[in-house]
Amino acid sequence: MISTDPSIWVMAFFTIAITSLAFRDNPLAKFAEHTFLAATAGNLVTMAWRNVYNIGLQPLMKGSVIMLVPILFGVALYTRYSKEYMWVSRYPTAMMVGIGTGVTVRAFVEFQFIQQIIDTFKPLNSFNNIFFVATVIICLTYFIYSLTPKSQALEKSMSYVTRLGRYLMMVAFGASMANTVITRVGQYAGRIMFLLYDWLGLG
Amino acid sequence: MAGKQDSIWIKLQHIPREILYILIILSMIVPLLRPMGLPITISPQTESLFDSLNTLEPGDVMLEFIDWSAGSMSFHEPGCIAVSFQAVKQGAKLVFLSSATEGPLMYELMLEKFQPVFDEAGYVYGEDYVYLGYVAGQETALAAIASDIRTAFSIDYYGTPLDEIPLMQTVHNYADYSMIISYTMGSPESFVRQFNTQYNVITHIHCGEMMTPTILPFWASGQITGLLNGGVGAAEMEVLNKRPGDAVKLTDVYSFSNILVFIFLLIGNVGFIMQRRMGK
Amino acid sequence: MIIASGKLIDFIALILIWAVAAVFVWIVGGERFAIRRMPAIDAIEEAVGRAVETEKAVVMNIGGGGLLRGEYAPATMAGLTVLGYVSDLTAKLGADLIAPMYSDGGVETIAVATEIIRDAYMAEGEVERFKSEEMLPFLPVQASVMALADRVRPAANIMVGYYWHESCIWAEAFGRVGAIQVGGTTNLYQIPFFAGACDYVLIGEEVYPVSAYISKDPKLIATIVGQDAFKWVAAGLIILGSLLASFGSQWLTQFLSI
Amino acid sequence: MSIKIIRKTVPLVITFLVGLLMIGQWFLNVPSLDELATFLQQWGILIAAFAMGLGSVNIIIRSVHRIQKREGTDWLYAIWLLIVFFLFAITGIGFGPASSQYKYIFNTILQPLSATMYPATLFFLVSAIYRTFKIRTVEGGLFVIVSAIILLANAPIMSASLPFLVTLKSWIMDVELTAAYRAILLGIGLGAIMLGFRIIFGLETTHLGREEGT
Repeated sequence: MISTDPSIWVMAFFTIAITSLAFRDNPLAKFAEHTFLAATAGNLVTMAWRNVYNIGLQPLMKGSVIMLVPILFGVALYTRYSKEYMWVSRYPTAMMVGIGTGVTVRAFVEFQFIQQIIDTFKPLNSFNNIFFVATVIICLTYFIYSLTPKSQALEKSMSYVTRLGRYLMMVAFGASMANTVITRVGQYAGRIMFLLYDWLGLG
Repeated sequence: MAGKQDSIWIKLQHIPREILYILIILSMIVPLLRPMGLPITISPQTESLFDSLNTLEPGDVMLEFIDWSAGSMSFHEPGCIAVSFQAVKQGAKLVFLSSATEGPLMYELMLEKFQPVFDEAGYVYGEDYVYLGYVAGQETALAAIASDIRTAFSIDYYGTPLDEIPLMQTVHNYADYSMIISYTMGSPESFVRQFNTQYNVITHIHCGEMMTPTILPFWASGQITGLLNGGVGAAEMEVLNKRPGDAVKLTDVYSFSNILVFIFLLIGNVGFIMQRRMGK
Repeated sequence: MIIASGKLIDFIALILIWAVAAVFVWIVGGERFAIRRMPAIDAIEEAVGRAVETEKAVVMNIGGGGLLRGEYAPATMAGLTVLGYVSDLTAKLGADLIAPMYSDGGVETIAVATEIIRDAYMAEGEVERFKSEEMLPFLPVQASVMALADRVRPAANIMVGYYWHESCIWAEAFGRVGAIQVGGTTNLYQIPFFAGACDYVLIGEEVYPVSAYISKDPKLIATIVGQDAFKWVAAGLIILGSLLASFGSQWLTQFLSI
Repeated sequence: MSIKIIRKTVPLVITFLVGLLMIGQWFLNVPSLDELATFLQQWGILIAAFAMGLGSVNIIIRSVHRIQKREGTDWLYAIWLLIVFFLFAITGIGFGPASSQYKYIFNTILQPLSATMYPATLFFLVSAIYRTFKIRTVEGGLFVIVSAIILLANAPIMSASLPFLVTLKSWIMDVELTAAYRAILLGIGLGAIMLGFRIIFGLETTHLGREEGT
């Protein structure tokens, strides 16, 4: 049985409206997209407010005066809308970028450099291992951009290696691409399930 | 004669996109209405997640990051349910939290389906599982959660201070987490960086198939222990649990639509190559 | 021990990498080095040329990463450099430029992009051709992207910056109307799509040396050189470690794990 | 001069100190650093939460501009945008996200939209695959052929009847792809470390905005 719940109908309308965008640019899709944009922003504010209140304002009201500093920093972000006081917003931005960079970069050396190198140490005793090590090195040379005066003469022969690296990466990208299809299908099938089962009451 | 053949190859390359779209939608509708129940092979990535979950002892704490948005609900929700089911079976305590803004509402939708499992196992909110809500700041927040969860959360999602929640009294930092899993479509690497690289906490990831290739090197090096590959992985997990659900239903959809996309790719290329050959 | 256990080599490596970078940036300088050819960037000039011949526009956009968030800002900045390059070319050669802005990339991104284009047109003495309203339309939603593609039918569509799912919509909308496409992003799982759909693609980190390639600024080149040095080191370590592993020695693995 | 110090130098010094402190805390066993870092992380979360409002302010400003311009039907969309935004923000802040009111509007409006928005990319993907993915060059050929193989292998019905597809897929994924992506990741990792260098030592200042007013 087709659903009689008005909210299911609203949901079905939005689902179809967004899908229609793929067929043709139309006012309904535009309407749905604007709703999405606004609702996402509203949801963001809701969630951010909870954080501001729980981590900042509540401790402040309970007497931990030190929280005033980050709160003032947070408020200062909004000076970027004024030409004259825009520089004030640099303080919180600098703080945020400093923390963010520090937190990320400190892990990178081990996480994405040394650990990855260690795992590439493979005994060269099988085709797969040799192929693996060779692929890593050939693809890595693709990402070497600078040429010394000496190697500028070698640019031509280097370009064969870079091209081979590109081919090897293209194979990997082809595989990733096919995986993207399965993800999108899986995601969209969720909407079809909703339309079939919840809205139209089939199955 | 040649002109006529030419036009076929050109026509093959110019099928109106509306037809393609309708075909692809049909390829999803048909298997959903007429399920076939194809066999599912278990990948080594899912296997290692399952094995790792089975090492959980009663009372161990597992952090689950509900970081999906409605967009990937169709496979993240079943994945989360399957993983949580196995964790509950092992008697582990579950701490749910989110670093994505749609997370809290996704948690509530998931809970509607998962509540019976909690009830059956006798799980009580606050003692055996808890939901802490959303925290801003992405990787900075993850670093904070790893070093001291109380800097990121002072109360749970429903407003109870953490110290008044029995489960949270013994949960403070990385030393108290047996393992973490993140269901994410954002940046899975950041979880590995903050939990595994720094503190060697066992880290599992459930992300979309499209992101799996980018983190496979980390699975190969053991920095990620269990890697659930989108909807396919979720279905494998359901099979391992012997509780087929929504993810298994999706498997039939993959068969049809993947073959259809393959056919599109084939037609387009055959048309292209033949047209070029005729042109010569 | 003051250094956390298991992190000694990591710490030394970080200091070493930064020290080498500092040496290249402040002492050696980048004047003696060049950046290898980048077909994707070279293609841009060709594409703008074709736009002039066919009297069509060039579309360039810089993704939705904005400048505020650490992970996305570098890609956006690379995009802005390319935008500068493209607007130099369009100003010089006389093609129309459209640089659509979208999402909450933020007022600052839009302001910076506007300045960059205006500067380029000013430098060529073509400032009367600069019209911020028409050149930098704000497209909050994907529907307007498709409408734009259909209306303008540009000769080229250049996309360099940080992209999520919208990469697909942009590339497909402009591909449909037959534009030459150049794509580049650091978002790993969107690269495959660009690799398939664009005529020229910048793979991941290749987006960064673009600024050095275009501007030929010695300081920028020096950072790239410093970075490259450690790619050679990585390649060397991998070969050494694999050879050692072939003879059954785990020595290097153990050393690097200290 | 002093204006330049306050407006430009001090922010750079903040980034420098905070960045080094977070890095130092990770590598060094100094308890006082740990405490400071924990503190700073909390500040970071709080400032990030404030920053989340910036996007909304952008949206409001843009919408007001669009309403003022009164172009075609565009301004009507802008009005609708503001209405929905305030509906969500007011309900969410007033009643809280766990309230039944907020859950209702979220589940009826945002959930179906968000759930369709990204997945609907499928259609663009499909037509791009059909239209643009052609065997033009060697690169393109490799790309298309591998895509085709993995597409088939990803279809359970095919992989069940043709087991070699599974073997081929797992070879591509575990050997070829892992190796290629590892090289890309090594490059990105070094790039990130170097970017950290540039930010912490003040070579990279784009995030602080234009030079104006310094």
